[in-house]
Amino acid sequence: MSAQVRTYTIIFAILLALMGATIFASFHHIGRFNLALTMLIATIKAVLVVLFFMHVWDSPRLTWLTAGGSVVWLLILLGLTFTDYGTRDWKPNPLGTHPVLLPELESPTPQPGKEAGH
Amino acid sequence: MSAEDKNQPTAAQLAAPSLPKKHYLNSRYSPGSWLLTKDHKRIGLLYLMSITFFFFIGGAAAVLFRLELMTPQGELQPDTYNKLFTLHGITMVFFFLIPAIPAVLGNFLIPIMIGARDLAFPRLNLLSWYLYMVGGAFTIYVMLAGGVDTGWTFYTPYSSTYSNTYVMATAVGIFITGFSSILTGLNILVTVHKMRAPGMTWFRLPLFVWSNYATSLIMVLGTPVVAIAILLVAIERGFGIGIFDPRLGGDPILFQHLFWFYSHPAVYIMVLPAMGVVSELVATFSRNRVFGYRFVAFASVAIAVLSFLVWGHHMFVSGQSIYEGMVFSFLSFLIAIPSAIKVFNWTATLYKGTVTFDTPLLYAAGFIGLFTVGGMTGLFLSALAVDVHVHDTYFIVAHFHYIMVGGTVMAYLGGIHYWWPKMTGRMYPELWARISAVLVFVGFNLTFFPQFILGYLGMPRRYHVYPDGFQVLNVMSSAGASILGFAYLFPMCYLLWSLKYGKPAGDNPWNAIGLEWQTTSPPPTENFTKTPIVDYEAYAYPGSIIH
Amino acid sequence: MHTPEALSTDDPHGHTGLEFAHHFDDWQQEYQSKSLGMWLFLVTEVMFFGGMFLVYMVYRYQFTPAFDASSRLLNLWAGAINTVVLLASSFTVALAVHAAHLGNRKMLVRLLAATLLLGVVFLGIKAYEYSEKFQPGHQLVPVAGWAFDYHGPEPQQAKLFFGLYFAMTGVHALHMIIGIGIFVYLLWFARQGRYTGGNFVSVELAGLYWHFVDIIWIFLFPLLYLVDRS
Amino acid sequence: MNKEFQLFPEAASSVASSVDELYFFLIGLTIFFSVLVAGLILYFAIKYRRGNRHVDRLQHPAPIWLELSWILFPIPILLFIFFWGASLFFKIYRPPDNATEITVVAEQWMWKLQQPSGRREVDTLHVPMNQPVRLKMISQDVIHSFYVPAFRLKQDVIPGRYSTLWFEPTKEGEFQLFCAEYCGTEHSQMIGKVVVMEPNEYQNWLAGGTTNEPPEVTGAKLFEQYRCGSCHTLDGTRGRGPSLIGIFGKQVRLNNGRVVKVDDDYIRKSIYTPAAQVVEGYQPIMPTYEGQLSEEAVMQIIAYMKSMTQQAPAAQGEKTE
Ligand code: HEA
Ligand code: HEA
Ligand code: HEC
Ligand code: CUA
Ligand SMILES: [Cu+2]
Repeated sequence: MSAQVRTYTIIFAILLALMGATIFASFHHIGRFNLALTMLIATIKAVLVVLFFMHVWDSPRLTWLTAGGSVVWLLILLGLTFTDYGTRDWKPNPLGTHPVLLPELESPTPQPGKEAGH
Repeated sequence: MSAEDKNQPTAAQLAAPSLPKKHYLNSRYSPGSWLLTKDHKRIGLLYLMSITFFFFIGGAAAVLFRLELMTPQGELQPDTYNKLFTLHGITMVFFFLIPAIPAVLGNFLIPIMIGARDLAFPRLNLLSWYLYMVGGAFTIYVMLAGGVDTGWTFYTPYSSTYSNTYVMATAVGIFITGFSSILTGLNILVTVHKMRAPGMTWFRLPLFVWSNYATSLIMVLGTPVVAIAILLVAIERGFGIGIFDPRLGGDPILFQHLFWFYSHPAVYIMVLPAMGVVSELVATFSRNRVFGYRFVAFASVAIAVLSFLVWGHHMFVSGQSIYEGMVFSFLSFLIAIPSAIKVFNWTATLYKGTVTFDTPLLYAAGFIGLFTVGGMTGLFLSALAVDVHVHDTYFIVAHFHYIMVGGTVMAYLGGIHYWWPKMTGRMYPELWARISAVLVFVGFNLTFFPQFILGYLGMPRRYHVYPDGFQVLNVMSSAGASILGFAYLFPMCYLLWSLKYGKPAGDNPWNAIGLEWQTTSPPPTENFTKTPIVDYEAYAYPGSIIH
Repeated sequence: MHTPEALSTDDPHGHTGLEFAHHFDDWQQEYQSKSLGMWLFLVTEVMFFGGMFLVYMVYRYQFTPAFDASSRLLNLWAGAINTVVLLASSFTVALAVHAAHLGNRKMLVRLLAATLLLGVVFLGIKAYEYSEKFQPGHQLVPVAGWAFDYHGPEPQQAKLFFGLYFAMTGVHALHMIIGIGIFVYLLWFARQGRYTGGNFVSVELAGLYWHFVDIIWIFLFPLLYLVDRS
Repeated sequence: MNKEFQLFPEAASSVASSVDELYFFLIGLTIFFSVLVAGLILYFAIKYRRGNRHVDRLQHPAPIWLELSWILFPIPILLFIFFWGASLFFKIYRPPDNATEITVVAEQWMWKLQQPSGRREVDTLHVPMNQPVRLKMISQDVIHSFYVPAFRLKQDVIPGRYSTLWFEPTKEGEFQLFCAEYCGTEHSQMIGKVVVMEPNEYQNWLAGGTTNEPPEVTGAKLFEQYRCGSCHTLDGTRGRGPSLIGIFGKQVRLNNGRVVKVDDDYIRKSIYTPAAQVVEGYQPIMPTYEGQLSEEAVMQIIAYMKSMTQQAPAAQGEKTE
């Protein structure tokens, strides 16, 4: 078995193991971290495939740049869109009516029970 | 041999330029030799003809609705009006301006400018033209079958659920054309990376190549996203899956995010190549090296990168979070900086130059002035509070026509005039050309300046019925549009005329520096008889200082 | 003519004597151009799928209950087996590219065939999974007017989930089908020895494409099937 | 009202003149830079024209400070505009506490409005002068946009979610109202007017209508009519569904563990897509009222619930904060 084939085999084995790990993890409730964990594992798997199966590891810098660039741009797309969804409920907000930062706007008459909270 | 020597016309050429015996135009004549050509120059010409066709369709639509807008209560049916401006927007953006410079001038010139025999993937290049034509055919079909009325922005849920026009066919057309644009971009990127002639280092590239390179980055990174957005609209429309319709569970704002993620960068697809053209024109006609060459080159790339960070400025009042609005407003201001770098450097290029007022320079100067106004009004729009008022009014219409028509179309025309002798081997009639350049400038300002005022007065866009008070300004605008229309017809006529009667131009009629001027006009099929070796800097005009 | 020894990728300046298109200067230039072209194409693919991922993430963030419940209705084992199948096919493709580099025709043909087979298996399982969703009584196809047998929270958004499920896996499957087409083509010419004479470029490019399709699945699987199984 | 030829719009709201100030500043800046650039181009082009043999064309290396200066010099200007625009924007979108709430339902191609007193109107909005007004808006179909140029204000009205806009008119008179977001065939006829009146005239006007039932009263009737009471009590005791008295503005825990605030959007969703947010401890048995209750009806029910909050004694057992 040449070195190359050995690398492939090892990577393949790791990939299978990681897949098992995600399935295992998804059966265990770890709250909000489920998504983060599965995504982390998926990313590791993808990186392994890119680096070794797709030979980026020993490719010229330009290939690194293209592969990396696509990830960066994907993050721009996701990141700046999620800034919107993540901050829609903040106050003052033309849309949501979830007062978070500011006092109640909906009820003109102050509510006795609420005063203490401010 | 210095650059200057190479570019000096030989005595024989000075005497009486004549066309070379064999060149890409006369090498073969059969229809197949055009329709199946893999020669980037011929494909460039195919594109030239097709985009001109679509420009006139879009222009005709504009003429019709400008006529309608002369009176407050129009003659047209509301539906017809809506279909007209949608047709106008779609053809002008997707079928004219996006391919205009990259696919015509870029296609023709980039390989020659870097000393290559062709683009890296000639067959892909041809495929890209065919995809464009197929997409165009869908659009023509839609136009003839009854039109589409969503506006070029396709906002959901109107486009996905409510409109009962030909949204699907239009979507398919734009999807396909999107791939044409991706392929062009990909081809240019690979070509610039891998096909440069010996000695043609990155910093010896003409700025036209730099700006098209930046444009191609946007095409490759952005276009797929609009493709998927449109595909999702089609899926929603076809199967009733509520991806963007709130009644079916979706969020219409999400569509706007996806759409503008591409369509904002797309406006730089439309302006960056024009900036490249202007760099060439300014250098040639002031016989100077472009001032701050590296800054201008990097500014192109900076614009390409920043362009992906500002899309939300189209959505300030759409219902996105206002914090998001602030982020996008801030980022939008940043993009003024590389634009400013370019404007100031072009201006400085003229300093201590040797300026000749040939038609291309007139267009270039027009570009710089109108782009400055258009760009500055862009800042009005990214300043949140002002945008609240002028969003979706004629102020926006004026803003983008200043850049796209006043800017890019001018630069495009300037480029066409400048390289016309290279493409056809013949000169155009200079006097006519100058007259029409001035007419374009006048007609343009008369058409679109009143729209700024209209916009701040509050006339919403996409309105065909409007309060009486707006009429005077609208009539001015329509009058300007008819001047502009004529001004665009002139070049059509005299350029066609020159194909037969223009006097042979010679290899380097402008006495310019650049590989494209070192080969014959028109160039041979393989561009150069011998692979050129580049041993001088870009724009190395005598007396220019090279850093 | 055939000098496979000189062809290792480590030697970018090797003059190979292989044929190349006339507008290139040499074979290396063509090879590098094509490989860069393929990478750029994959960038566009990333953005293309990225748009769908974005839509999916946004709705999952907003409608967690529906997405949790819907995800449990997917056939986990079909998804898991398919993951194994695809990973294995990536493995065989990697080996196939290796075989092409070595110039080993027999091995190349076998590996290409294996890849093809795995691809077909993947599509078969996918087809089975799809057909499950069309079973009366368990129908989960969110087409307007069709029965939608979902009984969890947020039924409207569950439709969204299944809409995205079909859209994303459907586009992915389309890529698989195209990939299989490419591999049939490769297999045909590989048997004639076209890629083992030193010109392995096509195999390598097809390999890149296939790995990419695999990567998409690597993300689709946990996103769609493993939202929350606890 | 836009009958005469004008070059500049009237300013009739508390923010209008601030927007105009920024606008004039930007115009000044634009003129400055355009004249600078165009002037320099003309000057250089003429001075260094080929025919002019009497100029010095000897070039010197460009000093780096020149390049840096026009990179750095715009930055403070840009930041200045950004902060100006953003702070004003914030002001425009932050409603004062005492604003009167008027509800707006947009649909192809009209505006349906209801005053807090109950008076309804279509395509016309009457408001008192110098008093803040808050619009709670929603669309029945596609996206529309509420735009009053004289107020320099605009907000998209989207389906599925309430959006709000507030203003304080400062001039008496009639002002044009436009739909600014393209919404289909008659988009350009989806227009109307805003009538600003003296506060006491406004009160008279309010009293003059025929349909003067306040929204909360209609809401109460709807509550009866749709038999909400069969599951929801109004006395704080638990029925098949949670009691609805005094819930507005409180927080409630859902069965997925999230805690959300009971606000307009939440109640609207509870009525249209009840299964989307199920209160902890209850079964998802509430039917959807989508298609039965119109957006206006839902707004009225919300008004009813708000009114109950105002009457109700403060803390209500299970749902206090
Ligand atoms: C080629 C096309 C093009 C270009 C280049 C631009 C360039 C810019 N655009 Fe424009 N824009 C459009 C085409 C274009 N735009 C279109 C088509 C729409 C409408 C789409 C639709 O809704 O249909 C639109 C809409 C649009 C909006 C949304 C408005 C709305 O709908 O509410 C905004 C908001 O921020 C905006 C901003 C900008 C900015 C900041 C720039 C900047 O890049 C401009 C930068 C340039 C300069 C600033 C001038 C040069 C600089 C100087 C001379 C230096 C001195 C300057 C300073 C120191 C300040 N544009
Ligand atoms: C590249 C882009 C481009 C170009 C070149 C133009 C060119 C022109 N545009 Fe357009 N325009 C857009 C892009 C462009 N536009 C976009 C994206 C929109 C938004 C659409 C939307 O809202 O969805 C828009 C919208 C738009 C509007 C707003 C419509 C509305 O909101 O209701 C107006 C109004 O005046 C207008 C006018 C014009 C005019 C007068 C020209 C002129 O420059 C055109 C001049 C050209 C000609 C006149 C052709 C010459 C041909 C002849 C003279 C032959 C005539 C033949 C017959 C009549 C049979 N455009
Ligand atoms: C079949 C019984 C039933 C009917 C009829 C019914 N509801 Fe409900 N409702 C429920 C149940 C059960 C819940 C709690 C679970 C949930 O949130 O879905 C609920 C929850 C609510 C809530 C959220 C309460 C909170 O504390 O967060 C509102 C608001 C509401 N209903 C309003 C209405 C209105 C208005 C009507 C009539 C138009 C109505 N309901 C009719 C059963 C009903
Ligand atoms: Cu409603 Cu436009
Ligand atoms: Cu933009």
